[in-house]
Amino acid sequence: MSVRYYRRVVAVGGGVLVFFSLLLSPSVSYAMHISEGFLPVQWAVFWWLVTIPFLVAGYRALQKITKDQPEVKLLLALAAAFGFLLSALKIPSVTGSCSHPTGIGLGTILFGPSVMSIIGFLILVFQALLLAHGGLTTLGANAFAMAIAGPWTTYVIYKILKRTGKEKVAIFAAVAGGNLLTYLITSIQLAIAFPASGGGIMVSLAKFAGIFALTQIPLSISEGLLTVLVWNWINAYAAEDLEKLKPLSQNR
Amino acid sequence: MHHRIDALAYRNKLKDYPPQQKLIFALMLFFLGYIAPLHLQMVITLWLAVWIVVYAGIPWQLYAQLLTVPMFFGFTSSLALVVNINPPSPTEDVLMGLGIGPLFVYVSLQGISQALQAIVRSLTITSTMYFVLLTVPFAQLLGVMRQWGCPFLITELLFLTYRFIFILAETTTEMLTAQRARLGYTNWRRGLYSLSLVVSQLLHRTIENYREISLALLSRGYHGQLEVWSGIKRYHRGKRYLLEALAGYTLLLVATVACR
Amino acid sequence: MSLMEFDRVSFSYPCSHKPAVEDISLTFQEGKRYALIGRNGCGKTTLLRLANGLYRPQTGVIRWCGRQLEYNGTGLRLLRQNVGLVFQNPEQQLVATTVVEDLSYGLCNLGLPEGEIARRVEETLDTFQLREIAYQPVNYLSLGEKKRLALADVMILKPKLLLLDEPMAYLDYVQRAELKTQLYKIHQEGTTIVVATHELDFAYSWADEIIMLDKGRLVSVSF
Amino acid sequence: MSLMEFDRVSFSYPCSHKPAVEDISLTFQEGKRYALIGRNGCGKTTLLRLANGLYRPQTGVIRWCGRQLEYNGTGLRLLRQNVGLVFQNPEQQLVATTVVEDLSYGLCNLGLPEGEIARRVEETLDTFQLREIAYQPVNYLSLGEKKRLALADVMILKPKLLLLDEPMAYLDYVQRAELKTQLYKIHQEGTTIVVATHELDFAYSWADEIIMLDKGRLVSVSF
Repeated sequence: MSVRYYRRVVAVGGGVLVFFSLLLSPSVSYAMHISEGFLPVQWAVFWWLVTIPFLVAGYRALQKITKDQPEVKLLLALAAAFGFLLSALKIPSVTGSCSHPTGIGLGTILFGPSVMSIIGFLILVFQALLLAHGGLTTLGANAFAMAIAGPWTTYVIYKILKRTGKEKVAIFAAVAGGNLLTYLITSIQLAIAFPASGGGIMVSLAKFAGIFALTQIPLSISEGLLTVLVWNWINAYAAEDLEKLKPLSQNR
Repeated sequence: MHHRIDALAYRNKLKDYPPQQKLIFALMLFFLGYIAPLHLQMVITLWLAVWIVVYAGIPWQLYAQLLTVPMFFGFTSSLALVVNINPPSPTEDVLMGLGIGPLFVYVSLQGISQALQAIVRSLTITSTMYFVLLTVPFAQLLGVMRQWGCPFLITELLFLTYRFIFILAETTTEMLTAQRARLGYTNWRRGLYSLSLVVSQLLHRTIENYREISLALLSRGYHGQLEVWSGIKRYHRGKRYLLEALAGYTLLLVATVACR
Repeated sequence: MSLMEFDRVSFSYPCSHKPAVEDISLTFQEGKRYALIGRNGCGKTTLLRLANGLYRPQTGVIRWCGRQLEYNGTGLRLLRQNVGLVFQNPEQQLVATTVVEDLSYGLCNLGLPEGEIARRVEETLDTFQLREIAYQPVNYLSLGEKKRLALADVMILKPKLLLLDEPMAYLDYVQRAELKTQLYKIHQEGTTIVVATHELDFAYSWADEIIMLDKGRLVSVSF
Repeated sequence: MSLMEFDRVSFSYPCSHKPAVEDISLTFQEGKRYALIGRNGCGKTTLLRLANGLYRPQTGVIRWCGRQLEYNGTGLRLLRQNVGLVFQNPEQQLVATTVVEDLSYGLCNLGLPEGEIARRVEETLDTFQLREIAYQPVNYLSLGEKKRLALADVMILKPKLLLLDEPMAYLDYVQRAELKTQLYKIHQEGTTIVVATHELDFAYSWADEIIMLDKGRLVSVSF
């Protein structure tokens, strides 16, 4: 379509959108969910295709576990509810603003990355259903960033750093690192869907990563700290609770 | 906590119309929303707003607030699309620009068109999703999923998670309120500490609920699968909305094809 | 006729030093109303859960209609068809999405045919005045409605012995009066009822027998 | 002297058709005891939370010591130092790890010096008989202890106005009697008390004034 066509539509459409966004206060930013319909269709489909094998594998594993231990389903659903609520909390950020934690880091440390992928997917579905964050067409892309890349990064960093014996440092780094990688992946997803006219994907990535860094880096630090505090508490007062979570976490 | 969408859905004025029809309508609109040109996408968005606000009776203030979710994301990421650095060659792409040292920062026409496309599409598709979320209560959605052959394990997990979210949400809100009553969020450090207590207690409470809920299920004969009977809910047979949906959709589809 | 019999039953929770109930012997006779009283932590809830087969006594024996309880699939299934337990906190008992679904849950577990499920659900909707909220999500019910539903959930299985754990808790005076009427009706129709409660007035005015526990032990049974 | 005044206050929860409390005007006088009665859902809890600044009325004004409440950091801080609220369910109020930490939570939030915190915690441990369980994790306390701690948590901040939401709920008769003694003492030491309760007997025998709500509206104030 011609440039002139857009010049006209920009004036009208842009005006309407700006008016509405000024009229209504913006909501608190959610952890980097690409909103429904934002990705061009080919990319929405692409990310679904990337995610599906992981989901199928997770589903198969789950089927096997729940056949022997049906109560694992309850625990899994409760863990998903817990993760959902965690991600709906407002975490005070170092910069003074508020944002929502992802909750993926704590979950990964408690349940392991493969179970957390299933839980993460459930959480994303309910964030779309109950909070309208994210969406169904972009669920593939969001799930890849948050429920697959995030947990595995957290897990790898945690396993490596745990060997140094500094558990708190390991947890902080794992959670913050997992968060940062999630945000980086989302930026990449946006960059390849929308390459810059001058410079292509790399320039575009730099721009997306730059903008979201403003909220995501402080959030990663806050969530890392929060998780360390929670971990301390669990170890001091809830060792028994961890036992109860065994049916889920033993399947890591 | 904000379960507004769910609360609105179970009281919406279209809840007694067959959910299958609404879902098929939405699926068709998802498809159309992707292929329609910009101005028709705007028409779809407006049409859906009529469905949601007028027919389903969702308060317009709340609906507008919901629409800020995709807009907020859209505008933030548009910044990255619209502002560009150093055009490859002096092109038509530059709407206006500014030289800073060796850099030339400019507003890109192509970026604007990309952003506009993405935002408008996002609004259209999001409206379609909102149509489903706001007019089909969760129980009906699950019912249709079962009917359409979704694996039992998946519907079961969705069903359980949904209920548990509400059980734990109440606890969470109460704990946060109780902390505010004792001045828990006066500064960042105390705020983070308070929040860590909520998360920890929530985990503990999750485990406690697990114990009690499994007992309660056992007591009513749980045997590994959560089966329920959803009743025979009679849906409206009125044709008025069906006609509007079909007529409107055909019109939009024809217009889309004509534009291409 | 003796419906259920506890014979020197003791039970301790894992990781606990002292038994939650200790050396309890008592009998629930068919058609009677029992009130279980005692301080918080005296073992009331544990006793009810033992009676429902949710916990298994470490020593002693529980008998249902004269036959010793078997803690396997069939035995427990039989027991739970006949013994219904209403939990103190309805939140944890209600699990399904809508009222109708929640009512049908226990029936589905019994594997009844759909027609029979539909018939019983319809009937219960009327008996417990749930008709108007039949298709509402349980999440948005008021506390009184949740309590009513929790009781209906159990009564739909037509138990011979109904156990209630603190049914008055959280209710206001009007709701309490309604509950009393309901219990009265249920008893009239032949169900044996055991209520664990703090409300001494209610216990003394309503029950045929008062069972008093203290620190897990039976202290008195009065008529 | 009038401590707190509600002047035609209305409040609705978001997404609700009808107001939770509507057009309420009343005054809490210093040194008096108030009982707030009414059915479940009549607005008792909402009223107490409005008084603690947790909700902000949509219309009408709340005054503390004659001055209109300001809903900002300083205003709310001042209010919550002076108005303590004990929640119905102690499970949801106790947040910290051990009894001592839970007691100090509010004091730490006020940013008091450590010596002062230690002094007040020590004092409260005695007043509320918590000395023996001082270093126990709150999750392992019995219900009675939790309730006692929840009250102590609030009293340690030395509020002028103490609000209690269903303090008798979940308690057995011995615990109820103990609570009554405690409330008697607290009132003797000069604290104004408002209790929302279902226990009419208690309300009528204890309170100086009975405030009755129905569907969010004030129906009567009796002496």
